[in-house]
Amino acid sequence: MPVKLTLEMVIFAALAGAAALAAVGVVAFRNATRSALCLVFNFFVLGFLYFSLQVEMLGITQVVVYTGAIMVLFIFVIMLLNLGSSHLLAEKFDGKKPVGIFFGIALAVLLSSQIVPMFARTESKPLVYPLGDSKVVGQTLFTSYVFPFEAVSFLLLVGIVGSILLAKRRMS
Amino acid sequence: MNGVPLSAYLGLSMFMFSTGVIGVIIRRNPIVIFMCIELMLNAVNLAFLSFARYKFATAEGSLESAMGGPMFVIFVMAVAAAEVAVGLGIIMAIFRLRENIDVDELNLLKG
Amino acid sequence: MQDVLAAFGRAILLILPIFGPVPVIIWWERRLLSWMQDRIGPNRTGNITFSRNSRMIPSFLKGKKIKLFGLLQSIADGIKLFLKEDIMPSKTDKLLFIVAPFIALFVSFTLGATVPFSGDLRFTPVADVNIGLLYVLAISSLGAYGLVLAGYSSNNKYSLIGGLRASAQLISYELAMGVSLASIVMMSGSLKLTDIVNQQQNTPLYNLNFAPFTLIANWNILSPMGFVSGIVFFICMLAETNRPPFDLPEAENELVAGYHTEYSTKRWALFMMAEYMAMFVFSMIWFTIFMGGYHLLPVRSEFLDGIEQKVGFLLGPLTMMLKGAFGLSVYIWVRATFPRLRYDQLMNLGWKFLLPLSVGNLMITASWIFANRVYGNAVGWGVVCIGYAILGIVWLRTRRKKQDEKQFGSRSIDMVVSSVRFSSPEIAAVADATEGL
Amino acid sequence: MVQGNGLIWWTIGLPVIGAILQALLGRQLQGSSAGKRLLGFLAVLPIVFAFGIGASITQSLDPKSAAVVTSIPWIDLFGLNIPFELRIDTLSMTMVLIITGIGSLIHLYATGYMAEEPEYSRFFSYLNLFIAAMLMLVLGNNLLLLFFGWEGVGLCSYLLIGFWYKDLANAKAANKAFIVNRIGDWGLTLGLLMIASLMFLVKGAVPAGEERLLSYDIILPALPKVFAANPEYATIIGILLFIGACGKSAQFPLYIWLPDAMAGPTPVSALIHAATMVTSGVVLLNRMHVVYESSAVASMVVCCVGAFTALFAAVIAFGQTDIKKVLAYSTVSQLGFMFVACGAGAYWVGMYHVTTHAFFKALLFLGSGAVIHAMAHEQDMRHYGKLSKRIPITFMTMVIGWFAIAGVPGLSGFYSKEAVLGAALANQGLGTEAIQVSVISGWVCLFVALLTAFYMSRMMFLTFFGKEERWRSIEPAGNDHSDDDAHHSLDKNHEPHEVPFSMWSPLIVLAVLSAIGGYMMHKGEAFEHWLAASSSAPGSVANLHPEEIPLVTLSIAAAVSGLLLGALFYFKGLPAKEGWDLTKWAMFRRRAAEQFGYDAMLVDSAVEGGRSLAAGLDDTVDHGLFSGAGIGAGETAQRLGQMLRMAQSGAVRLYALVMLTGVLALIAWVIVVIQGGSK
Repeated sequence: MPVKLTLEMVIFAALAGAAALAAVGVVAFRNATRSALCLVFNFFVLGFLYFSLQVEMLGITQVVVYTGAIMVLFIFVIMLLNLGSSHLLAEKFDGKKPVGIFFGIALAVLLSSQIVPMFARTESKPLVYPLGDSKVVGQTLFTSYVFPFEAVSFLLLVGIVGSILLAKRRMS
Repeated sequence: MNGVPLSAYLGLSMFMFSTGVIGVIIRRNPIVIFMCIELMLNAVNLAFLSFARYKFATAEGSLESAMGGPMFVIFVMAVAAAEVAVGLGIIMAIFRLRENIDVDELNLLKG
Repeated sequence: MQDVLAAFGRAILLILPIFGPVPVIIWWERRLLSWMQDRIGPNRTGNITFSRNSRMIPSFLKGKKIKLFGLLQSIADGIKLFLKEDIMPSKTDKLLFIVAPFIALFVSFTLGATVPFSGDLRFTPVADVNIGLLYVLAISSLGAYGLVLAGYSSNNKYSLIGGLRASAQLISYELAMGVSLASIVMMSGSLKLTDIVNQQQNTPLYNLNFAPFTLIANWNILSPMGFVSGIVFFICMLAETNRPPFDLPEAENELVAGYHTEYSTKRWALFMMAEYMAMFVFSMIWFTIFMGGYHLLPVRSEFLDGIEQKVGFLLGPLTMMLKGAFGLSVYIWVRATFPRLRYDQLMNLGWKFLLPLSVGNLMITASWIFANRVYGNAVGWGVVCIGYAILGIVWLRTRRKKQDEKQFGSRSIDMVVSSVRFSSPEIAAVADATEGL
Repeated sequence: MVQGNGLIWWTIGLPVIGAILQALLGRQLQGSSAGKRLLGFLAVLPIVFAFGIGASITQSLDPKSAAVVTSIPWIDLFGLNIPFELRIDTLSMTMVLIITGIGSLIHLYATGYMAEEPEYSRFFSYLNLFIAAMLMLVLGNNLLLLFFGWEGVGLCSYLLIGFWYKDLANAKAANKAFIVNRIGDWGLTLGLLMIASLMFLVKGAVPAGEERLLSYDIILPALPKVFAANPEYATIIGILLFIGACGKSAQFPLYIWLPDAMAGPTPVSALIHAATMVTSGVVLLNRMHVVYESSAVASMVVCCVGAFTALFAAVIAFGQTDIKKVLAYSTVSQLGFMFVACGAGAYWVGMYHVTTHAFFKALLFLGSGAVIHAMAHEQDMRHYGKLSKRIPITFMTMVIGWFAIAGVPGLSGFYSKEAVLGAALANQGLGTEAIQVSVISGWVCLFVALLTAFYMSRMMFLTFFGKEERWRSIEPAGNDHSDDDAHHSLDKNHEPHEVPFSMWSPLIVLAVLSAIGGYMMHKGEAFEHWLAASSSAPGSVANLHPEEIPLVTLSIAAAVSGLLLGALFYFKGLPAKEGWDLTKWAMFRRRAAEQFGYDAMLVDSAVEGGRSLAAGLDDTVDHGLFSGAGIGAGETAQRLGQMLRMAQSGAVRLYALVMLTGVLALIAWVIVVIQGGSK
């Protein structure tokens, strides 16, 4: 094993283990609120993993967008439904579960067959470019990627209009 | 983190993605399915960033190529935000209409 | 070893200035509030009168009185709370019930991690990172989790509604807060908090390089864009910390005590500590962003600079504490002055007033920067005047329209909250309960 | 290329501005008579100014040079660049002077003629737009701009013929003109595309890097080189362009729209169908003369069609009772003369006849308009008679026009017609030894000259002379005479009056031009030298003086005998034997009146044939083939869908599962097959 047990490796292992556990928790918890909390935790840890990759800008954006906005919305909706009728969210067993688990594991195995051999030939290279610098991110976003940026902004606009429309039908 | 190999990040990404896939199939609560999709998206984001960090941001790559990863992550985040806003709105609308959100019973679109 | 020590030091630096003042803050709130309401407030606790004739007392203390003006009240309350029986309702979600206050506390602590206490980098609690402002936004958005989880795990309708309100309120005010900060970021060109502070102190007022202006520092609050941003940020800050007049998650007369109805003893104390710490940190953040941070006065003179050079490491933290205290006083002052908003008013204020205002302000800032760089100072300020004129006209027009259709307009935006229509009879009671949303 | 005078844009710009002004202001102003006067003023003024500009540019024009004025780019494709550019040379300036000069006179006339028209401004808006389009046609320095003007002219013609569109006949006539013109446009378009592609494909045709492949200054020097190698291209292009010219200039197969176009207001007939639009074919042939110089076949076609049209139209003119129809067919006939000249190789002679014809035909049309105006909009010559005393100014000017078109020596028609005949008779090289196409055309034209004098005399005698005022025998139509004074009909109480000043003053000017214009241009072969640079091959001088034929004598004889024949038959008015009743007419003239059935046959075959063809196609191809295939495909798809919809269970998780299976298979395939197992 060329991978040495450095402090960094230990920290990474801790973060990654936490993230993996949280990911399992998302799927395994029967209670949707707990699933959501696991996901929040997972995303929060992912933010730290992004920090470890030296993309600080995205790490903090991850926390702002996912933990701060998206997951709050999720929890809000879950609790709203829970408030409405809590019995609805109970899970029932059916035959797709074992099949799904089997296939999921198969997928993991397939992908691992590509990843595991990579452990053997690890050579670390120094990071040359500052990916996490907000200036660099901004400049790239508004020059090379300005068209996708505009497209995504348009998509967000459509999303806003759509959600307002969905919510507004009640008014009429 | 020079001590951590790329494969470690990819392994985590792979694990999260597979977990998400399993979750999408075995869960019946559409909100949880949604969350599993978010999990998969984030797994992919992690893969994007680790590739950008390990493959492109090194001396062999260029800033232009390396920024592809973070850019895609930003776009994925934005798309995810829009998706969640609309998706949760739809779930709420379905709930208002049918008092039920079990995906297995939401099969009005069958042929 | 050095690193570990440094990290330890930083942890103390993070906790001490924020956690230390909490009892004083609580005391100060109660005192100030009672003065404003023409009452006396807690003024007894800690007053010691030594016996005249006990042998235990040293002679110079005999018959003396020590007045602490009730300063120990908070300590006494704390001791009481930690000694009371710990009650946890039976049907709670145990794990979340326990975790929730800690999340709230965690957020309040970490919020201050990037606030610079001095120009000296050693006095920034954790690190003066490049993305300091984003960090503040990120952490403050986590604040709702503590409240939401508390509300959810209590298994109590009132608590749940309190938690729901907290999350909806967070989503509503987060946006305006971020956008108002964006114009500050554009003006200073950096997300780093020390950069923002230095940019405020080192540029002459309005970037005008002649006589009276060069003497005054360009604190953001002094420029029109910064002023508007500051106001918006301040209001959002009140909402984010769930303080009056935005304390709907714990509105006593509607929801018993909102999200912490079922909490008591030390868990409740944790919530309170979290709230007061958040207030204090947010005050300091506000002053950092808008009023020159660790600089005492908006004056640019070599004399003051010289003083700061010499005793800056002391003056900076002192200034920050002073400013934090001042901000707290304003918090309390607002609490004593404004009645609590109704829920739809809260939503309307956030979505229909603050967000458009801050977006308009952002646009004006952008045009100002552009015009200033391309056409010079005069044109730049002309653009600003025109921009605010347009903003004002638009606001007046929409307001007039709104008055015409007041009946309809007030409920159109709180869809996020009450988008569930309860129709089945068994949950009609719940519907009644949520009517207040 | 010489950079020309940018002022030339204003000749086009002013009429456009005029048209826009009319369109914008018209609705407000045309209600009152003062407003109408202002509108008329605004309509005439741009044309007059345009004429002034044209005249001043012509003054300083060197006849041997051609200048190009370039404006903005228009079309800029890979390898093809077509800017907005105008060409100032003698040919275009001649046409500019004709268009704006005669155009302004006709505008002036129209302000009087259309005074009672409620939609006054619409008329003048169209008229100004027409002038602009026509100027674009003649001034444009490339074939596409010519085509632009060509289409603009066609559009305005359509609008003006159908000006009184509420009348079905007018609308039909407008449609006919438009559709027939489209056939010509087809030829023109193909021709210009062929030229462009030749310029593009033939190596060395144009200077390297030159992309203006349709500009005259590029193609005119280049085409002879191209045609020298491939003469068949010259024939094809020549015939295609001539088809275009046929459409616009009303030559034989496509002439049928012109007589119907008389449905429009008379000033329109004078402007469009006599002086300007119909001459655009001749202008085109003059511009592209190098094509015809390179191809004898194309020239022969032009010559034959011209001669045949001249004869055919002249014969038909005898059968007409409508005064304007007579003039219309005479226009067609005279256009035939012009094409004979062009076919014979004397292109400038064609332009010469265009010019003189513009003078006297405009005069005749305006005169006929004055007659119609005086006779309460009655156009049938059989109701006229003895008008010479009633409307003396009209009469005097029309006499000059009559003599001019008949070819009375000294008047303009004489010189140009003689030039045409001379050019045709002298060109013995065209055709074979036995059949000298050009010479035969010349003799035909000489005969047509006689016929021209004859039928014009018929028209004049029927209108102005005779023993009685024949409308006196019409009974009043009904009781609604009193309520609409402006549009009273012709009956026995009618008293003709001379037209107002605004109408007879143009007549005088045109009469003067008709009288002396020919001589002025003939004197010292001024016109030939003027046009030599722009419409004939360098060095070649067309021979107008055939040996052994006393041309002057012959043409005078033809004119005089035609006039005498006319006087003989019609001096006393309608011949007693024929009288009013068309059925009593001679067989020949009855058939002539209906164009020997040509028009009807063409329309019937096109319309009915087209309809039955379409019906057949509808039955077999559409219903049988396509619908059959469509329905069959639809039913197949439906059955397939019935089967496939079983797969759509609506269960999202099942879908996800199936998708996952597919993804797994795909990944496995990628790993195993493409990468050959893990590395």
